[in-house]
Amino acid sequence: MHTVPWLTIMLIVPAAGAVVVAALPRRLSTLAKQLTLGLSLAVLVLAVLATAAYNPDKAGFQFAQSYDWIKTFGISYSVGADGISLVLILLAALLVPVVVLASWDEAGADGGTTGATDPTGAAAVGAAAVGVDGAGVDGAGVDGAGVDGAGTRSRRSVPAFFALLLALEAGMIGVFAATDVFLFYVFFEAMLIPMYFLIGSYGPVREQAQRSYAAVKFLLYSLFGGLLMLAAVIGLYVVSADNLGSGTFDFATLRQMDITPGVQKLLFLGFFLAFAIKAPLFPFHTWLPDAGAQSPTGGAVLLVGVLDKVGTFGLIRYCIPLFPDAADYFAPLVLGLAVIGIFYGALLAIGQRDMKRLVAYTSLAHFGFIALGTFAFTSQAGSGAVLYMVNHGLSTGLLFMVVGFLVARRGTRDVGAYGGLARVTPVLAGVFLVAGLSSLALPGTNSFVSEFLVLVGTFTRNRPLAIVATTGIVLAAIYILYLYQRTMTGPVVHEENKVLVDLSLREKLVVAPMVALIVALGVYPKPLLDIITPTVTATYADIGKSDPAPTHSVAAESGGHS
Amino acid sequence: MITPPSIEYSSLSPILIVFGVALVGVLVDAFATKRARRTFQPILAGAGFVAALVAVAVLHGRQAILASGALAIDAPTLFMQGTILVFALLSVLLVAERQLDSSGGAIVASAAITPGSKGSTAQQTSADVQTEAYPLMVFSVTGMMLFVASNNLLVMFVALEILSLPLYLLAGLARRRRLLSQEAAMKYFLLGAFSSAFFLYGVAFAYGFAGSVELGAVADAVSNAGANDTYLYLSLALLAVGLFFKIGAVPFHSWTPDVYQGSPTPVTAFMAAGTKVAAFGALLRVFYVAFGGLRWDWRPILWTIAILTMVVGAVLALTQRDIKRMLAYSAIAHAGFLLVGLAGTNTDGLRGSMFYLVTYGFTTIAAFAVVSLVRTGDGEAGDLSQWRGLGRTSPLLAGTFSFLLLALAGIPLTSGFTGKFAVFQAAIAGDATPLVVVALVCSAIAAFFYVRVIVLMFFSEPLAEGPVVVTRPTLTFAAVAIGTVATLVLGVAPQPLLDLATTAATSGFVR
Amino acid sequence: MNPANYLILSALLFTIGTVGVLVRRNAIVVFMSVELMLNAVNLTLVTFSRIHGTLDGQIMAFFVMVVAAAEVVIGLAIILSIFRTRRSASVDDVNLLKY
Amino acid sequence: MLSNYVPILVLLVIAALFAVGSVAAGALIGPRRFNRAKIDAYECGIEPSPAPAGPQRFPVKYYNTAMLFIVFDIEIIFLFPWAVAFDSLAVFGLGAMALFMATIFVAYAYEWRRGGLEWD
Amino acid sequence: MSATPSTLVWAAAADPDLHAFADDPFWLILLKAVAVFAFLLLMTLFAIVFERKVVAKMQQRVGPNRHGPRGWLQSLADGAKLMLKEDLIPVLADKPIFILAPIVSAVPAFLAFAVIPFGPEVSIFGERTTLQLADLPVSVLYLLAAASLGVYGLILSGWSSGSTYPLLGSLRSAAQIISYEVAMGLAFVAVFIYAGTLSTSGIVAGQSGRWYIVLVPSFVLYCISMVGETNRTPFDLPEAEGELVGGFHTEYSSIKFAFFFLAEYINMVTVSAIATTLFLGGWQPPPIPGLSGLNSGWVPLIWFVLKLLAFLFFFIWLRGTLPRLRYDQFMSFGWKVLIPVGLVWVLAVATFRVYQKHVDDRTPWLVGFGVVVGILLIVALIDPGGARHQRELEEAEQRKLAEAPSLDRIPWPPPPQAAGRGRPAVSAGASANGSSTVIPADPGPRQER
Repeated sequence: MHTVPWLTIMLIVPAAGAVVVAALPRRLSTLAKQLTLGLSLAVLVLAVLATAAYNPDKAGFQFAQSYDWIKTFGISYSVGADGISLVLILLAALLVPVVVLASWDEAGADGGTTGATDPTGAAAVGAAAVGVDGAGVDGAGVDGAGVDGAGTRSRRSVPAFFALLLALEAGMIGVFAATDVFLFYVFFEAMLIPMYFLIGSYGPVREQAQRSYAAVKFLLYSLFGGLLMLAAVIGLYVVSADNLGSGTFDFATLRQMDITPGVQKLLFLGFFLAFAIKAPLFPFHTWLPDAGAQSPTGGAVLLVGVLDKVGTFGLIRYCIPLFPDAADYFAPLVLGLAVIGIFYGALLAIGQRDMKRLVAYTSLAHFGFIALGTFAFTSQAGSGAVLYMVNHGLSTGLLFMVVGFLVARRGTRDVGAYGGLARVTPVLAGVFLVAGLSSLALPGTNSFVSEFLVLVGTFTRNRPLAIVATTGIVLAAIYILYLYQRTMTGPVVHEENKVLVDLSLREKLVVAPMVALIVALGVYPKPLLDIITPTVTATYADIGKSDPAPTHSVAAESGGHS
Repeated sequence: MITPPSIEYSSLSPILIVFGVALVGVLVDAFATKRARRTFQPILAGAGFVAALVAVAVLHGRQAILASGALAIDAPTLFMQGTILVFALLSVLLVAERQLDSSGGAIVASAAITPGSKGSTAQQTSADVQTEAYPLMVFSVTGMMLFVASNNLLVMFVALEILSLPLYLLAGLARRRRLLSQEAAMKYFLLGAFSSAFFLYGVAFAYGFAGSVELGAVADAVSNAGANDTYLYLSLALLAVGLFFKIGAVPFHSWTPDVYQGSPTPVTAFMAAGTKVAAFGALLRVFYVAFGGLRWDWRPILWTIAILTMVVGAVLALTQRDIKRMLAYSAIAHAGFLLVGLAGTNTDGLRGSMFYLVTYGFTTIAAFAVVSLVRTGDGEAGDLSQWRGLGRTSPLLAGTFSFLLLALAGIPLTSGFTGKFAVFQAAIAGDATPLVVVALVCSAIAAFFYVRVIVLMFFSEPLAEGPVVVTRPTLTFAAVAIGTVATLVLGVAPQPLLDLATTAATSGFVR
Repeated sequence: MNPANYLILSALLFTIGTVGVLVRRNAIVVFMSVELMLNAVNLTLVTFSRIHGTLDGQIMAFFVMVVAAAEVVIGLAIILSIFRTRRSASVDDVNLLKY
Repeated sequence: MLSNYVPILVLLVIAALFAVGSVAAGALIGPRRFNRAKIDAYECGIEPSPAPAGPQRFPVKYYNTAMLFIVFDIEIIFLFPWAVAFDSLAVFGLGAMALFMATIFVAYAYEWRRGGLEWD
Repeated sequence: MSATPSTLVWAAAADPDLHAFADDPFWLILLKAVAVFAFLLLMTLFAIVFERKVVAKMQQRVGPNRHGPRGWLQSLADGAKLMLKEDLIPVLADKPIFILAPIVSAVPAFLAFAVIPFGPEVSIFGERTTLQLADLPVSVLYLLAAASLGVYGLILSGWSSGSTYPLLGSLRSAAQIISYEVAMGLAFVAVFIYAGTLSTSGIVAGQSGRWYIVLVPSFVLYCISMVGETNRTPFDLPEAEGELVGGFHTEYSSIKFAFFFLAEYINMVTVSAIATTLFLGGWQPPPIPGLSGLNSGWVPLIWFVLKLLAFLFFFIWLRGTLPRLRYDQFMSFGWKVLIPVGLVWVLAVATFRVYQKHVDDRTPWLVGFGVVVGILLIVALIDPGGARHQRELEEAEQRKLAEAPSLDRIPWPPPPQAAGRGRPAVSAGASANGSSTVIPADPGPRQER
């Protein structure tokens, strides 16, 4: 099978790009931006091409490549894509150029949340100013003059920011593409570092303590989870060595193994905890609001939009096929956590005054739905969950972005500082509304399809739970509409808000594809579902979970809702 | 009539070369002028290490018991000798650095001048160097190489002393902060002598038990032990105390932070990397060869020590304010991780430990080298608060250091991760899963203090009167570069080294 | 005479040395305690040599003496240098290195 | 073997008895005429200093000599048995000892050239 | 350590059959012990008078001639007089040690003589026995040990006196004795190589054909170092009246004072006896044709005493002839001449011995090695010009160091605005933090001065 090594190319392009961009001197920051945008667009093109080349009817991984890496431990560089990973790769490839464009000025301007006095700060290239000491931060600035020994902080490096974005993209693609458990783990951990620096270095300038706190919290949570997973990964290797004679990390080989249930449970827990922290599921979520609030806008979009999907992705890709018995055993627990998460996230979101935290909490609720769908063990629910991953990336990503625009204009994340913006900035308000509606899964938006699938799928397996979860939708409506009402509708309360400018062209460019996709996928999700469903069905079939209602064919189900 | 034993000088050539270089170094110190010494000594030492490295490579594959059973040359020995030599080479680069501190480097101009007396401060800027540091280092390397090769507990003891005694002196040779340095030397000496007395008592009991101190003979005696096992267990315990001291395992770790902090930083790097390899080499040999038959008896103790070491190392590192002290506690924690590999008590454990030693050594040497670059008016910027905001002012240095710290924390794509993976895999394969879980928790704790430094460097505002990053020192840069590249390469493509370690481990210790 | 008695004696000496190291505060005394420990080991070695009827133990004692001598040389040098700085050899005064 | 030491013990007893006896006898027989000046430290007739040179004031040189002595004495410890068994060891012995002595020589040369053997 | 090296040491040493000594009945042992003791006392009494008389002759004087026949009881009279003198103990003295010191000094002096062979086997009251109190496989080690014990007496006496001169004297004597002990040990090695044993009787037996005096350098080395060991002129620095007012025994009086002399003279006799035993064939007659028959029965005792007397005369002769050395000359001589010569000589003897006994292909290599070592030695140790140059260099540097301005802390790199600012004296290194510079780090290259 010699095809184009799509995945490897998609890995190399951003990774190499990251190195190149990082090496650029600061004064070439414009070039860095352009280069990053170009590269990420290239990746997007590649991803689309790969999707086109993908054959949904073929079982197993496609575009697969495998080379020995560390032979001693049976580790190989193996990449491949199935339906689940492909759509997520697509999502990542889509979001990165969007984020790049959205962050065009943010990195150089010391983060979007400062400069409250300058309403045009975010929009005007090269004219942003930093409040406290007024040090010049224009793109053509003096090289190396940022240090004068008088306590001035130096300007943040623009190329470094974009290099980190590219590195993050490489990590994200790698983590989805890996078909070697070890390789997956490596990407899983390696992704942390650029994200960590994005939060810690490029978060809100004024809140230095909080953002480094958030960064460290993020890193430590993830590291801790990662280390648990490492133990499980090593355990898996040792088990495979016992079972197969020589240890391996190859996913396809590993899923053939029969592991004794006791061991399965331990290994499952190792993986599950890591993914639950990453996703995050209910009791492991506390890092998310901090990280979400303290990330730069682009970082937050990628963090919640893609990075956290690694957790849910891991659940369906690794936890369930590798440890079916354990997955069965722990399913009630996971489902319980998922439902708690739906309510808990929604309730907290309602009570938030910090917009970014609010959005982060809504994500918690959405992840609850995803987990619910994953562990319902029906192909509808599973497909719905995977689709939900994509949709959530789009809707929450857009939400974060819009909130980011707002914050950049106004300099505060406090809900109370806004109000009546629909009159001042109608386009912005409109986009906000679309994002919000998508987030609350209004029919016609993308999320509706996935949420519906999840609930229906769950219903066939576990009726009460599905019913309880459904009420979560109501809460979603509350927090979104409440937020919209407080910020966009009504009279303009604050004087400062009257001078806010509407979306610039660049910003419109940023949100346009997102809005388009939200609507398009809400109307016609079939292409994605076609890719997703066979894989999900195969996954569940592999562990002996056929759908409980044989009268419903999967195709009919998915087709029916499209 | 006595038949004279034969000594296969060729098989000993690495040790003999290094030893010869040490002697020549002493002669150079005796006869050359100060200026000549300063230039010639590092070249000599470096050339010696390279030559010995070549000899090790040539001996590759040899397996023999030498000198009437006193020494053993086998694959693990050669592997560790090679490792020691490489680390020594890197350390020599650091010691030879003369661009750091006015014109003198890290080694004191004249150790004999009493701190605080007339001339004691002038010597901080003096171009002089106590060039004895080089021969001392080479002697120490001799001891280390002998230590990992010794097949006889008495020879092991002698080697232990050969490696330790020069280090005691080296610890006292720091150019800046003489008092701290002297103090470090004294503490190291007293505790080191104390522990070697324990080791020796263990040797005596091994002799009492087995009637011989050759490891093979002890192993034979262990296999049909019975009558006198009191001696056996006493021996095992006492030997372990001596060895655990050298690797800095808890509860025998108390010297580590003091000595690491007070010693000249290049020496600290040398100690951290070299001594650890040597001590672990000896530990592995003693436990695998001599007491292999007793593994069910010593495993629980090893577990306890390993857990203690990891926990104490990781937790106490959290409280440190001094960068070198923090790295010292991290060294303790790493000793614990190494012990986890040993607890596997299998071939994988041997391989994992050896691999880990290599990875850790490169990283730690580079880390200490970076520490030596950040300076204030009175020497290195030891206090962590002085590192504030360094990521803004010197991104390259801070980035490198962050990378090294992440490697120490065990993030994937660094050598620290592959190393940890290797030892943990061995431990799980050897039914030591709980130990691995503890190790992972400790890794997480440890990650916290590494990350804290990164936070400090990147997410804090630089100090108004911050430290200076020295930009001229070529040799230190070289050492940092080599260490960092090795850290990266061993993280990304560890297979060649793993192959080497596998070969060494599977061919095993000769007995 | 029962050789075990010598072992007991040497263990006693070793213990005294250990306690000395742990309890005494004067560096020189600590050092002498270490030397006492080494000599206790020598006694053990010679006793075992007698018990086994081989001379290895005695030879080892020689080696130990050599090492002890080397230790003395280095230890005295270090302690003297500290002593010259501080006019005191008390371990308690040597306390710059702390947490 | 140990019986070989009995005569030495006997001689020791005789010598010790003689020495202790003589000292005791000397103390008993000798006259006692107290005079403050007699029991002062002797310093060539001048008023003795209140605190004579204490044990802490040795010139460092003496330590140096002591250390050197230890080193060489150790060497001799090894030379004696080597010499006794020399004929059996032959070439091997010569080679080994030459190595050993070369080592000591190096140290010795260093000590010499660095002024460790100078007295002033 | 396997069995090989252990036999390595002991096989040869255990060779001589020493059972004869263990078989003596106790009365015989007692008798011999008393005899040795008496011999030493007599020799002391004799040697003192002998010395005075000989020196007197050398100086054209008469010497003691009042007490006893021709003054031969002079030293006995001296002893009796000292016994009757007041026994002073200084106030500052450490009393128990002060009293113990002379005893410690004298007793080991007696002990050393226990292993000296006076003659071959004889019959005493029907018992066959050797004219030697005891012999051990390690006699010479014992000799050295006993001889070294005496130095404790000197050290303790100086230490406990609580007075400056004795302290310095005792230190000097200790340094002196240990310095020359090394040379002495080296002198023995060649003998052992030839004798193959450490037993004194074995060594004497080994000289039946040829005395070890043929090892001339060893002999000379020993002769010199034995003078140093016994603190005799020209090496009598510890007691240098001119410098130290008598040295370690300044504060002693009465019989204690006498004991130091007793020890010194016994030591003189002892080292002479050792020299006799190791180098002059012990009790064996001179290798002159015709005398070879006179080496059995009691006759050899005479040879032994004659040789001993010859050595005593040598001691006295030296005293009569040579002035006292300066201390640094003395130490230099010991460390820079005797020891290297001894080492090289040992190697030379060993090489020669190997050459003699095991000629094979490798021997030329070894000879070559010996030559190389010799040359190295010469290059290394002679080369005074280089040494002086070196010393001058170092002195210059020291001076520079000492004269350098006393900067208590050298800020580095130079703080731009703090360059002129003086800092309070903080002992170097004491402060762990507190940077003094204000130059911030910078991404661009920065040159330190």
